[in-house]
Amino acid sequence: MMPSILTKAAASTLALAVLATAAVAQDAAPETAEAVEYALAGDTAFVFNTLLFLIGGFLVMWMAAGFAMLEAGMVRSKNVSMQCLKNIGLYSIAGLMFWVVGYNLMYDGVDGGFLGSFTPKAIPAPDAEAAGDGYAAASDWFFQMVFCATTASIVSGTIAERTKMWPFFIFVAILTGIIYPITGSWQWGGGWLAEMGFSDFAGSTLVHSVGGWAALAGALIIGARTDKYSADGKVMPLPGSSMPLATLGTFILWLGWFGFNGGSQLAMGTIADASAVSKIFMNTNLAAAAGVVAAMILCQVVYKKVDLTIALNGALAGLVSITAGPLDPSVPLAILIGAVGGAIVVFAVPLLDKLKIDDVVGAIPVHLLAGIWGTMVVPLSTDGTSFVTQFIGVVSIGAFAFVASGIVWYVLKMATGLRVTKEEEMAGLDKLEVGVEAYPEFAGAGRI
Amino acid sequence: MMPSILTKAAASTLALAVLATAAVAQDAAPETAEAVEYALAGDTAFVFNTLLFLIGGFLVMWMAAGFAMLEAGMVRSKNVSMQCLKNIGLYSIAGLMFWVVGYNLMYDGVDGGFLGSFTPKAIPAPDAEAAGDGYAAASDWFFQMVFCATTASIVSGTIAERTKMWPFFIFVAILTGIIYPITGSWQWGGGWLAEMGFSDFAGSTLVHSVGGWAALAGALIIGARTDKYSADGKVMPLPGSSMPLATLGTFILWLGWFGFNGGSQLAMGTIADASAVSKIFMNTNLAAAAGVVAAMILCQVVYKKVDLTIALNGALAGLVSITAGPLDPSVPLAILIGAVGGAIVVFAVPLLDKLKIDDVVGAIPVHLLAGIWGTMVVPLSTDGTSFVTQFIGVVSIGAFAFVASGIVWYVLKMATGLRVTKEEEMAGLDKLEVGVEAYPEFAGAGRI
Amino acid sequence: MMPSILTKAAASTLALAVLATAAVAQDAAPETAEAVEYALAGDTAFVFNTLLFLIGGFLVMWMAAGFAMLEAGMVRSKNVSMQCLKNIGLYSIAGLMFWVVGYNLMYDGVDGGFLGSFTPKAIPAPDAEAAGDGYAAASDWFFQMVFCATTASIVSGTIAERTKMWPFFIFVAILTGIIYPITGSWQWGGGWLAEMGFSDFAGSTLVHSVGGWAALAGALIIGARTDKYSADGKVMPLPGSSMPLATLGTFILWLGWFGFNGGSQLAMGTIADASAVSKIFMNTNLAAAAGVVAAMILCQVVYKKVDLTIALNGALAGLVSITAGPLDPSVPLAILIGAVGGAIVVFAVPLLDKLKIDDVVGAIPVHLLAGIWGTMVVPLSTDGTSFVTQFIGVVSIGAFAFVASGIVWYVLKMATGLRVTKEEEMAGLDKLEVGVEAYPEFAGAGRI
Amino acid sequence: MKIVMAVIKPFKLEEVRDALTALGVHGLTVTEVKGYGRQKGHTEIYRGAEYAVSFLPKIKIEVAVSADLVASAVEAIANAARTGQIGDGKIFVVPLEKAVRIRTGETDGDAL
Amino acid sequence: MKIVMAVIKPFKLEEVRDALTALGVHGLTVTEVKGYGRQKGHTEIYRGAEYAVSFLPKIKIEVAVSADLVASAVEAIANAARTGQIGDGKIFVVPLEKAVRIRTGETDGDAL
Amino acid sequence: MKIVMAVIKPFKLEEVRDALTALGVHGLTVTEVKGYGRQKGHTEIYRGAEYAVSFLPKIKIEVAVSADLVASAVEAIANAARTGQIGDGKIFVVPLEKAVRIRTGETDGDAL
Ligand SMILES: Nc1ncnc2c1ncn2[C@@H]1O[C@H](COP(=O)(O)OP(=O)(O)O)[C@@H](O)[C@H]1O
Ligand SMILES: Nc1ncnc2c1ncn2[C@@H]1O[C@H](COP(=O)(O)OP(=O)(O)O)[C@@H](O)[C@H]1O
Ligand SMILES: Nc1ncnc2c1ncn2[C@@H]1O[C@H](COP(=O)(O)OP(=O)(O)O)[C@@H](O)[C@H]1O
Repeated sequence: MMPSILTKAAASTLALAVLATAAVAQDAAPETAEAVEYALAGDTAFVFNTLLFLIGGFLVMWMAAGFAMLEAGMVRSKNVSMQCLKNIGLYSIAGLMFWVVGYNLMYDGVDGGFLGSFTPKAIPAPDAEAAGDGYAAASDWFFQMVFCATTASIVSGTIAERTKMWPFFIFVAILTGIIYPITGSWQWGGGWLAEMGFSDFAGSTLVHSVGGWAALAGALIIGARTDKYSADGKVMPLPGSSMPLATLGTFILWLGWFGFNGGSQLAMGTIADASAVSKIFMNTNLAAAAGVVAAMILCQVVYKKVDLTIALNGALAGLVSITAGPLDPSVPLAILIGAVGGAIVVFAVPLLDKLKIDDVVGAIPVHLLAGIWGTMVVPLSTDGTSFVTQFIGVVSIGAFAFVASGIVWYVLKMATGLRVTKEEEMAGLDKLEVGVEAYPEFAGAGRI
Repeated sequence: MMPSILTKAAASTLALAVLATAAVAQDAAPETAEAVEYALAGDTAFVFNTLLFLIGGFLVMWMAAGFAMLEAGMVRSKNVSMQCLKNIGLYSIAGLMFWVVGYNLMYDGVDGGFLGSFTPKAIPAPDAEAAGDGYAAASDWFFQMVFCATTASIVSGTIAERTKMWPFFIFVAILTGIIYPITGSWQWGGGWLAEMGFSDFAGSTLVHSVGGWAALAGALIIGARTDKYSADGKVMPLPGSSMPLATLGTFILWLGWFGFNGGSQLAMGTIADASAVSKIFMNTNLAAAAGVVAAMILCQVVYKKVDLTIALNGALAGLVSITAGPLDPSVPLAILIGAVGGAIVVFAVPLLDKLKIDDVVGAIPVHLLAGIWGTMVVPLSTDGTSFVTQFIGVVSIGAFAFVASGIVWYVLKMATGLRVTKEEEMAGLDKLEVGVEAYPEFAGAGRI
Repeated sequence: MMPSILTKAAASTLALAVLATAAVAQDAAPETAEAVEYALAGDTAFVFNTLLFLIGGFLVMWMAAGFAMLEAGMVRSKNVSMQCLKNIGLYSIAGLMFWVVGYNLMYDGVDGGFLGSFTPKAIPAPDAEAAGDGYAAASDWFFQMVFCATTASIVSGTIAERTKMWPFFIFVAILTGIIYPITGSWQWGGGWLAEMGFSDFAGSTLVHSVGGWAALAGALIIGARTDKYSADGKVMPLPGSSMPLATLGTFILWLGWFGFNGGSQLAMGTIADASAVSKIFMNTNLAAAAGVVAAMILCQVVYKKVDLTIALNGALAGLVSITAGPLDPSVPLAILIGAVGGAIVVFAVPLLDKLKIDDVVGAIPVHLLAGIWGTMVVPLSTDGTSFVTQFIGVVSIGAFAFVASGIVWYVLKMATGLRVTKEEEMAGLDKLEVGVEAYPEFAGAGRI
Repeated sequence: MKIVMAVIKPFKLEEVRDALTALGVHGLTVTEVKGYGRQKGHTEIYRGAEYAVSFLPKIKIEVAVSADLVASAVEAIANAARTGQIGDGKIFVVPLEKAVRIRTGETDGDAL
Repeated sequence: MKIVMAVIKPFKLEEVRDALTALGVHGLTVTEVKGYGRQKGHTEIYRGAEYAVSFLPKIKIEVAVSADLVASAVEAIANAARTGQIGDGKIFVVPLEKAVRIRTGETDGDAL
Repeated sequence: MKIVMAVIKPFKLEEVRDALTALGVHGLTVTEVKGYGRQKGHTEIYRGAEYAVSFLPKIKIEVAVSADLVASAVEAIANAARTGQIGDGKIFVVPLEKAVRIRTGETDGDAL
């Protein structure tokens, strides 16, 4: 995704340029006709671009449901209602915060700097917009907002099954209102990283790694689930309650990713743009497919069984990996990028357990590690990028996201506490704060 | 949503007008070019408008799945198969009825009156349509049909777990073939209410309240579930079988609502229309978000726990509230409108229980009450509307929908009976009429 | 769906023709203006056509999730993880194979013959595409790929609950890389059947029957589930584990089908095309609705109960039936075609059981039989088609798909074995090859 | 001491518990079971094949009581659980030799 | 009277019920249980961590019979449930002091 | 021979099994149950209506042991299952007259 401010220019360059030319040379009828015509093309481009934002936006919005289902399937029944509530709550809070302050903090007047302005996003009246704007302001806000919400969705899975609800929501408000917009402003807002030449097309770093860093900071400060690591260091598997829901969630995310990456072309009004969006669809799909196949084969080789949850993670890791550069890689390179993403999952999931970092859904391997991989591999196919700049981007954004998240988590820990008590954790989070069990009839209290 | 008949005109006004002008003044080359050009713009607009109907239509069609999942999650396991069957059945019947008679009864020759004609909807051959039509007739039918089906979906949830299947389907046939089209014709068909200046952009009243009134009439005539209210007036909670399915259903509905409200702009061929659709997306999303947050906070304050089902209802109530006017409110007003919707749910759900009106999924608070609220608040932001006219619309449509539904329910009660027997209710509806249990293995008969 | 190679021509005929004319007659200003204008219209058409492929494509991609949920709901808990894994795996493999060899084998240089070329699909750079191409190459690949994947999805359901995973994946690789592309090349690739005048708009035969034949061959060679038919010939019902998941899957498929049939118009850049896509949406929806209603009524009459799974199958059979010709039938004919599809299911499901062909999800009645029905009924409404040619197409494609699949299944049976052992089947496939239970807590091992 | 074990219709559980509480019995253990008996089940149909579901959902209650309470406990359960319809269930009394309250280590009478 | 309690492999339930019915025993109560015994479970793997699933799904049958039927009931169950593979399960016989049919109040022999 | 039947907190199952294994008891049968006792449940709220969930999830263990092992088995279970918190559960000892291993037909002591 290019900086929003640049996009405007990009999307309507042709229209404006030609209009300008036409203004200079208005001496012949055909010229005039052409001028009007290009203006009309500008109209059409405006509608196409807006449509891309709206379609891309609703597909990414749908990813909120994907995260909800994936996480509902990966936690134990006693925490499923809570996980659902956190997911619909975080999506709602992200939307409100990104209007109140997030959007403008990310896009308004960044000018090569470190942040925008602390103001709510204003939307012009529909009839006040013109072809030269390139797209409807509200469609852009909507599209950018769902990216912001995605960042928060990533966090909820990692720290599931032990984190208190309201402190989590406060964290989400700060993440989506302040932290994500600030790192976002550095690149997509046209800040210092963008000026330096960092490249992150649809957000392997800006969205996925930022979410991953916030999740990692949370996992470290909140600690592992009580019964996850035995005293003698053994890992105790705590299998998720519903594999079909986890599968459904993954398919939803995969579908949504076409909006995530395809929409990040930010324009669809020309043949080249439409063609680019199409290539993005193809590469995105194949990277995900390669992530699945790589994860399945490696699982078979390493464990002699194919863990469904790892295969699902493999799809997502393939998707995250290709997100930093879904357009430029050739098809075989896209497949390779995705496959490495899948491999990362197979090895990183048990590694994290060895480090006693308890990540319920695998968001850290999928979003953080594959996000770094995807960002670092961009120079292989994208002109004008360099490994050094990519590295600077990954590290600086990572450092800020991790430290800022860490501070917020820490302050919350001191102020309100972050964990439920051990008893509440044993009984399940649904009892304490939600009061509604996910499956009251199935082998749970409530039926009898 | 504007009356379909008006839309045609609206959508293609520019093209036709300019063509007409051009026809008058064909003396200069540039003029001619312009005329052709506008004709072309008309072609493009036709495609854009049609596309909006198709995309909006498939998103609203998807809401049928949302209702199915929400309701499957909110009923007890023993009634889940039946609820699924009712939902796919009602969507099918609604589609057939809206072709056989519904569409033309709603849109054909209403002319400021009280109903259209009792004829099936005819579709021109694709190559017989012209730019001046504004959009493809079949796309319009499809878009209007899914609104009709939504109305029926609302009913099935309220009266779940006790209502016989075939009588329910007969009710659906009459609701979608006759009742909904008649009230619809008053406004969107260009009937008397439209002439009076009533305003209901996407159907807070025409769809949601009508569905809600039909549900309320059903709930009153069918009565509460046998074990819902104890003899001494206590409310017995009968928790739904699956909270993740209810959550999934809500997310589906939220997604579908972008089609519901956004598509109701009915045109996307101009910058102003595309921009309007975008603003509708933004307002719709924020109203829903505000509904969730308001419901969560109020739940916490009132009950010290946050009931997931109320938060989900809060999202839907926010959506219903903004549906009567998703375009005109400023963003803060949209947030406020949604938040009040969320609040309505928190207080109306227990209130209905106090009145012993047994609404299994909360459709009456969500669709009827928030629908009324949303319609009444329109004059705050929409020019040319008045509280009086809004009130007349709400009351007249409500009265007709409630009385007509009540009559149909009553006749069915007399003719076929509406309730299963107490024994069948105890055993679950899946045994009697479906014969297939939803979860035969989980704590149900069938596994052993 | 027309042959891809023909489409290009079709979609851009107007633009090219006019450009050519313009090149010849550049003597007058208005003419010039018109020429540029049509070129622009070509640009817009390119974007619209591409958009249709992308939207249609992601909707059909979503059908992969639909099959996964339908099948997860129709198998028993002990096989649910495996079914999910097979579904995400097959979609991934199909994508990779259709790039490596499938697409070009189907579309590249078929020229009235029997197959294309064994090469990977190459995609031009986005800025190398021109209006005359009609649509972005990658969007076309994506759209065709998801059709290929659908074919494989059909197979997994029939042979569920007893088939080994890796041999199944090898079969999928061959089906999607070789078998489907070959039969596909005969028609959509512009091969001998296309030249003969066979008609299969969106794939009742090319996709659904091919999948059904592959499934049938598999079912015959793999054999029935161990406990499906008792020694004395009685059918033992083995109810699926989750009816709401099966319902969700069906709704997903229904939604995806708008992309499947609508997108197969392959163009949306003109009024006639947009109008055709709209009519396809309408007919598709009504055929499905008629399938549901017919299945429900027949179930009630025959069994005195309405089996939800048959009603769901009825929707799909209605959809498959209309797929060979969703554009040309009048609305009443579309309804009839769908209704017969629904009826087929009611009678074919028990018939297959009588023949001891064990089809877990009903894919053979739904995809194979309704696919044949839909293809044979095309001449009733489509000019230039004949029953004889349709019959030749159905038989030749069926014969090839069945025999080729049978050989592959048979070789796999000899080489690796196709079935798990009886003990593994009893214990459930999730234990052996996946190692992760679908619902570890619900009445399954693992919780305790 | 005896263990009174009763198989009852599920929706009778609350009434039975209340009846036992009225007797001063404040502990019991409940299991979801399936019962097969004279009460015939129902026919289900799945994809065209009919099959009899003959095991019906029941609730099993196990309650340990001192010898003197056995008769009244049995009566209380029987009265509370009776609907008069077939399938009301059975009550079985089984000898109990020893009871221990895990938390305190109290035994027998004190443990109930 | 005795309660014959058997833990068997789940897929043997129908055969056992048929065998008991053949003896004239027309009621029984069934519970889903997990068994731990010599039959070892299987290893599952979840996200890279292996773990043993040592409790296996079994079915527990409880059937109250008059004293004279005990031996034949035990034998019938054993024969019907036997596969010869490890994990076939156990049969336990427990004394039953009293039985009541809730619907009618009949007791003991009449209640079975 | 006796059947030792214990109702314990679910998360104590592994520890109890280990304690029994240490005693040489290598078979047991486990059931998911709900317990009602002094340990009060919690209040849940559903759509504005509060209700008490008074039945709590427990695990029931049934283990058949020879007479000489009863005391140590009871003690082992009690020690392993004790948390000291209310709701730790109960242990009941019931007489066992006969045991059969289905696979081999072995009986009584040999069958355990
Ligand atoms: N001999 C038996 N042993 C164990 N349980 C029995 C026995 N007979 C009946 N039951 C249980 O009692 C329940 C009710 O018995 P049933 O014969 O259906 O009705 P009723 O008790 O009214 O005669 C059965 O479903 C079964 O759980
Ligand atoms: N001592 C025991 N007490 C209670 N149940 C037992 C006992 N021993 C075995 N069981 C039950 O019997 C089942 C079968 O026992 P197992 O030792 O696996 O095989 P086998 O009976 O063939 O020797 C176990 O899964 C368990 O449910
Ligand atoms: N009289 C009884 N008969 C059967 N089970 C009982 C009895 N009393 C208690 N239980 C079981 O023991 C469990 C724990 O009992 P409770 O009174 O809550 O705590 P504690 O054992 O610490 O006093 C209960 O949940 C119930 O399952």
